[in-house]
Amino acid sequence: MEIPKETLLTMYERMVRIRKFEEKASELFAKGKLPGFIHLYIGEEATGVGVCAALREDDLITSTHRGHGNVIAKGGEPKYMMAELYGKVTGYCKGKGGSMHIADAEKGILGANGIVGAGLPIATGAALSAKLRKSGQVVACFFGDGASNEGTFHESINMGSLWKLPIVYVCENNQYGEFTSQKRHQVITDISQRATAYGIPGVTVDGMDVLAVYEAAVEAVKRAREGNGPTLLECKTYRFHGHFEGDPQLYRDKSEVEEWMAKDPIPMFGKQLLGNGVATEEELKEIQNRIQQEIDDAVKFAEDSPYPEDNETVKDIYTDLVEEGRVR
Amino acid sequence: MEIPKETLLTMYERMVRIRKFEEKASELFAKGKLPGFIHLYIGEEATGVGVCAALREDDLITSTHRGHGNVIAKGGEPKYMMAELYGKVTGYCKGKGGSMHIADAEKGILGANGIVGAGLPIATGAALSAKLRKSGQVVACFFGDGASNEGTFHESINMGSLWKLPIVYVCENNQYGEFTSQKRHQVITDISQRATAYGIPGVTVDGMDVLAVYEAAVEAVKRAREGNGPTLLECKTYRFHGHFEGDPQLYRDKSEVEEWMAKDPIPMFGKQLLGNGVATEEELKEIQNRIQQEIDDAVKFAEDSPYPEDNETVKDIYTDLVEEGRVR
Amino acid sequence: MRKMNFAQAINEGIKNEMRRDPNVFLMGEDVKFGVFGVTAGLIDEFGEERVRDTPITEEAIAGGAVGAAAAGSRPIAEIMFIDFITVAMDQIVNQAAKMRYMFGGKIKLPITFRTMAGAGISAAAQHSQSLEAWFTHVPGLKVVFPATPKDALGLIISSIRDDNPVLFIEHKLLYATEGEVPDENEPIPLGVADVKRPGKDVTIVATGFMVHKALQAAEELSKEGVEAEVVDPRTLFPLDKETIYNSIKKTHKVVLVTEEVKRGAWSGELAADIAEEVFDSLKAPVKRIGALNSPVPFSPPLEKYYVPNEVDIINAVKSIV
Amino acid sequence: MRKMNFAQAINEGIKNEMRRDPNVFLMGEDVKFGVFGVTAGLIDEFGEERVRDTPITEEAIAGGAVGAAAAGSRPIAEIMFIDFITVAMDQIVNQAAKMRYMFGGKIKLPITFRTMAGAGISAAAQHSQSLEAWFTHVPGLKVVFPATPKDALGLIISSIRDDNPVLFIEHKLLYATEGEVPDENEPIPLGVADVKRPGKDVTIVATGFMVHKALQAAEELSKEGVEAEVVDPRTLFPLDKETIYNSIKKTHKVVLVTEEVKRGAWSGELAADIAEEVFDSLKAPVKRIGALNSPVPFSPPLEKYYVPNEVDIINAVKSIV
Ligand SMILES: Cc1ncc(C[n+]2csc(CCOP(=O)(O)OP(=O)(O)O)c2C)c(N)n1
Ligand SMILES: Cc1ncc(C[n+]2csc(CCOP(=O)(O)OP(=O)(O)O)c2C)c(N)n1
Ligand SMILES: [Mg+2]
Ligand SMILES: [Mg+2]
Repeated sequence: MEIPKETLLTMYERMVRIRKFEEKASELFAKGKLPGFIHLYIGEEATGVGVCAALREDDLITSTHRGHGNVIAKGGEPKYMMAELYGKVTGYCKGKGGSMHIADAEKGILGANGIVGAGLPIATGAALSAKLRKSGQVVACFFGDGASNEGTFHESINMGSLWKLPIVYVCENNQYGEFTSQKRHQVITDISQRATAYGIPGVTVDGMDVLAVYEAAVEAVKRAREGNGPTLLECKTYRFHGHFEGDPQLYRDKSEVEEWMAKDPIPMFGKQLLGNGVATEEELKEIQNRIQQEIDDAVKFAEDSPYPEDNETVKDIYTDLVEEGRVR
Repeated sequence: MEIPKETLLTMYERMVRIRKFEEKASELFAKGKLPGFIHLYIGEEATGVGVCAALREDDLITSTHRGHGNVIAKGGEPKYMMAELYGKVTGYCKGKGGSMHIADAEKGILGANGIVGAGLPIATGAALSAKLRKSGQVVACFFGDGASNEGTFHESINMGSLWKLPIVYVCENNQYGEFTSQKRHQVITDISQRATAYGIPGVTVDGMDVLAVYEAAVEAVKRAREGNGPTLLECKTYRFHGHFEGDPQLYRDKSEVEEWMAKDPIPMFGKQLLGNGVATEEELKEIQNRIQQEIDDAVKFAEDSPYPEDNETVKDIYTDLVEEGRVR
Repeated sequence: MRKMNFAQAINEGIKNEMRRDPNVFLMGEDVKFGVFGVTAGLIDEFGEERVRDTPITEEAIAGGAVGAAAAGSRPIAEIMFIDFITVAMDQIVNQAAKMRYMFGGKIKLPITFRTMAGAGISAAAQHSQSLEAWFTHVPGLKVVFPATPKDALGLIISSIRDDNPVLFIEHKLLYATEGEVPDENEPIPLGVADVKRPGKDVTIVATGFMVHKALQAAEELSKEGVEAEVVDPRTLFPLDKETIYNSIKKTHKVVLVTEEVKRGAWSGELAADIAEEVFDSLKAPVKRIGALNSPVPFSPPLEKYYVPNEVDIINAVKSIV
Repeated sequence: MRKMNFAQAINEGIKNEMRRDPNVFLMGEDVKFGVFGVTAGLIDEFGEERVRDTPITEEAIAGGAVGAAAAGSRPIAEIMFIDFITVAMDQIVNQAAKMRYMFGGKIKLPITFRTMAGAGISAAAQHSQSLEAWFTHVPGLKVVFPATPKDALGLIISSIRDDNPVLFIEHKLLYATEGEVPDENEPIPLGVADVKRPGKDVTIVATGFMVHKALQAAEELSKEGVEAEVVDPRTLFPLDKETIYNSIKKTHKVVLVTEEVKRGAWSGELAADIAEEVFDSLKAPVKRIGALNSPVPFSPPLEKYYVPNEVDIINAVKSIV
């Protein structure tokens, strides 16, 4: 597959953006600067970026509790994301949603989601809408290996396949649901095998290799866009951090983590770009520096932003009604 | 497979009991004698009876809204069932449950169920209990083709396979979920194919042939009892009546119904029994007459029984508390 | 004025909106035939794309509506019996109701969830419940519960046009009831109660099928010289407290009648608000009538005993006037 | 007397029952490690058969508990956050709660559903709700909501021993709170309220984490000469109305405080009962304090604004004394 340089560099840039955004978030969280809890995507950059690179701007995605990576991959901007993590009014959700609910409808990002598996029916409905409106849009629906056991997985893919909806079901199999390894939550090894249950293609790819993910995604998106229905695309990947920041990770060996870290998708992709002459060391360095600056600016933007006013609490619930504030 | 005569005749008897019980219920319903609505199993007798014949007395089953057949197959008694359909206090549930909630825990019947797909997690839990208590029991979990799309199907079988529970998931594929043909609710043809998703055996049998069902069930039950986990057993069958009594059946051709009625499992099994000399015409006639009498007696029992007293309404909710009656 | 029954009125309202707005579509289990006839015939005019029979997968139906709305459509999703909403709660409560808020007000979710509630046909414990209280407790949802064909028509139109998720509850015993309906299909705004019968001695607030029982009780009471005012909120949220409170300020006495299991009923919330907000107008305890605190029994005499009736209402009124 | 925190108390209670009765077992998502530490260590004593990590499948967990109980076991099923109970509602509401009734009283379902509720850690709209009202509206369930380590210990023991399905709600902000606990592991019966502070001027009924806010408010009020009696129902159903009504008959004034979204809250039901059943003892409106009628916001200042606090309680008391 011939991929334009621009596409390749955008992919690299987005992977770096995810990594640096999250490394910063990790650092800020450790310092107690971020409220709530955060689930980091570090290590899984190739899957979100590989898939989203195969999408059009007006295509749609749904994501999960571990959503930063998918959001950035689809074009989400670090400053509004960082402000959201801080709970500031300038954040994507005015501080009302936080890490697990970041969304940007204008960019086709129908939201992270705090309920495991809940994105699948939503994505399926969005694909139905695209079909009914004849918009030509495709939906990429991200979810984890753990989520692949939820009832919503089954109901949604059955519906998507029955109606030949324009959707790609992307399982980011990072080997664990919380503290439970895939071996302890399902008998099968390849989740793509579940495609058989719905009469659709199931594909497993190396989720650490962004080009492998991209190529599989291009094929699946084409299929969806042409009206031939969904694909179940499984990307084998790994989260380098704990389930959430602060997780003592008693459930896995350091050696396992190290093995996977040796397959870190960003340096691997960097090497490929250098190797086939698509980019120079300087170009990659420039990207890294630029993104680092962008992230530092995002933090500054977030820190300088105000919290929402108290009575924001009762706004944005309905389009037309505002609830009473604190008059108890 | 060598099957003792007694077993074969019991199977025949139970099939006849289901048929005659339901023919009577259909007649009574048409006359307005039975409250609520009823879903009849006529035509599907071979599946319930074939599976239950492979079970021990202390094994367990769960059933569905179309539950009369499974209940009788596992040993349920027509008089208490009929009284329940009438809403009489002598019914299995004291008239509190009705057709969709008939249960007989002593016979291992953990109930019909009004919620499509709800029996699957319950059966799975019962199998877990059997395993934990080391009781040696096996659970047969009945559900329809329509139910095979519900989230509970997926969650339950994943759990059952992961924990190698002593359970057989029996899909009674009667080609329709309500008014929707299988072709319009899922893409696949053989539901047993879904077993792949859980790494367990999937088997499809002719659900109009009680011996085929029985043999497959014996194998699946053996597997379960020996600790090798679940099987997904699909029985292709057909309901001769509408989804519920009174259904005008606009969604299917008479010719289709007639084709299937030509495969009526009861005369077919009768012929087999005669053909290989297991029974004589007289023996089968005797069974039919005896069962007819039993059903007539059941109706009389039901009709002669009283309704529950009003204040029964507030009993049996808790083991230890009784709610207030009508003091408003 | 035309005459139509309650089911036809809802059908008419849906048709009206589907003609008006190509983004409106309908999905649910066997909506093509319409198990209770409400959606029957729509497929002839609008075809299989916009009148969609779904597999039996309520999470996918409700969640599908959420996704479709988020992407720009205006879905009507049917959950056949309200009892089955238990398998779709996450999508209604955690997604539909909260998404606009969680996303900082940046999207809207114009969804109508239609569902059928209530006892009365011996459908037993899993097909007869009244669960409206759960949903009025969820910020982000609106809850509509009409009692007449006219209200059903006007309110289904408003529900479909509303840019927020609306739970539209239909009592199964009402489908066959006939009533007059304006010649033009007009919306009735959400949040406006209707005084179904004026009176001065006591206020009866009743919902859904109970509106009719309250009206019957009021006729009986009238013979004995007690004039009850019957107020039908029509929408449980937004709730037109003003009309209810104005009535109480006039009568000083109130009886609330709903078909819900009494413990934890929606009527409890209203009684609490009355006891807090118009306490000084009250000259008697706030009386509440509900179903018994039990699952819905199958047997006809028990079901009859379970559901509130006119005598209960009359007795409650007499205990305070 | 021993000292332990709330999480340890629940752990101790579960351990006690698992030792006592081999039929008791525990299942849920990552109960082996225990995301909030409540079940940590149990696996060491009882092993993987009786302390079962499940896949992320809440319908199978809740329904599995129903089936296991029906077949003769005594399961404890954990639904990690009460917000996720929306994906298990059918099994809890339509199966566990109704099965005994639907089957004519012929089986029992000894199940403890443990779950965690409440705001306060910026976990946002899908991990912070208070949904107890839904479950007190469902006949067939019991609902327990302890506020101290002592109560948690005694009530978890009773819940596990109970032959009916019990929803045991743990407020996440309580886990780390320390308290005294009797040396012997004794059950505390369900349905018995506890007067956490005696007083004569006003009754404050508070639940869960709000018990502590009510106690703080009472201390403040005491400085100003107002003696509030703080009653903690401990179990929402069965509810010890007697203790609550006795207090109201003494003080003639009552404030109800729960963390729920106020509209449709459990406290509405209680206020309604008070307004109906002890109306004549009341010398002031029944005041209710709840959270604002919004999804739970993420941002710390908003979440703080959302949740009821001591000042709200003090103001409510002052408005009626
Ligand atoms: C319905 C539901 N159940 C449980 C949880 C708690 N939970 C949050 S993340 C998670 C693990 C999800 O695993 P997976 O789908 O593999 O995604 P990953 O975290 O690995 O990205 C769990 C159990 C939840 N948020 N929602
Ligand atoms: C959760 C739920 N959804 C919908 C229904 C309504 N309903 C009752 S039976 C039925 C069809 C079930 O089809 P299938 O599982 O194939 O069983 P069959 O009726 O063919 O025996 C439906 C949709 C229900 N009872 N419960
Ligand atoms: Mg995972
Ligand atoms: Mg079927």
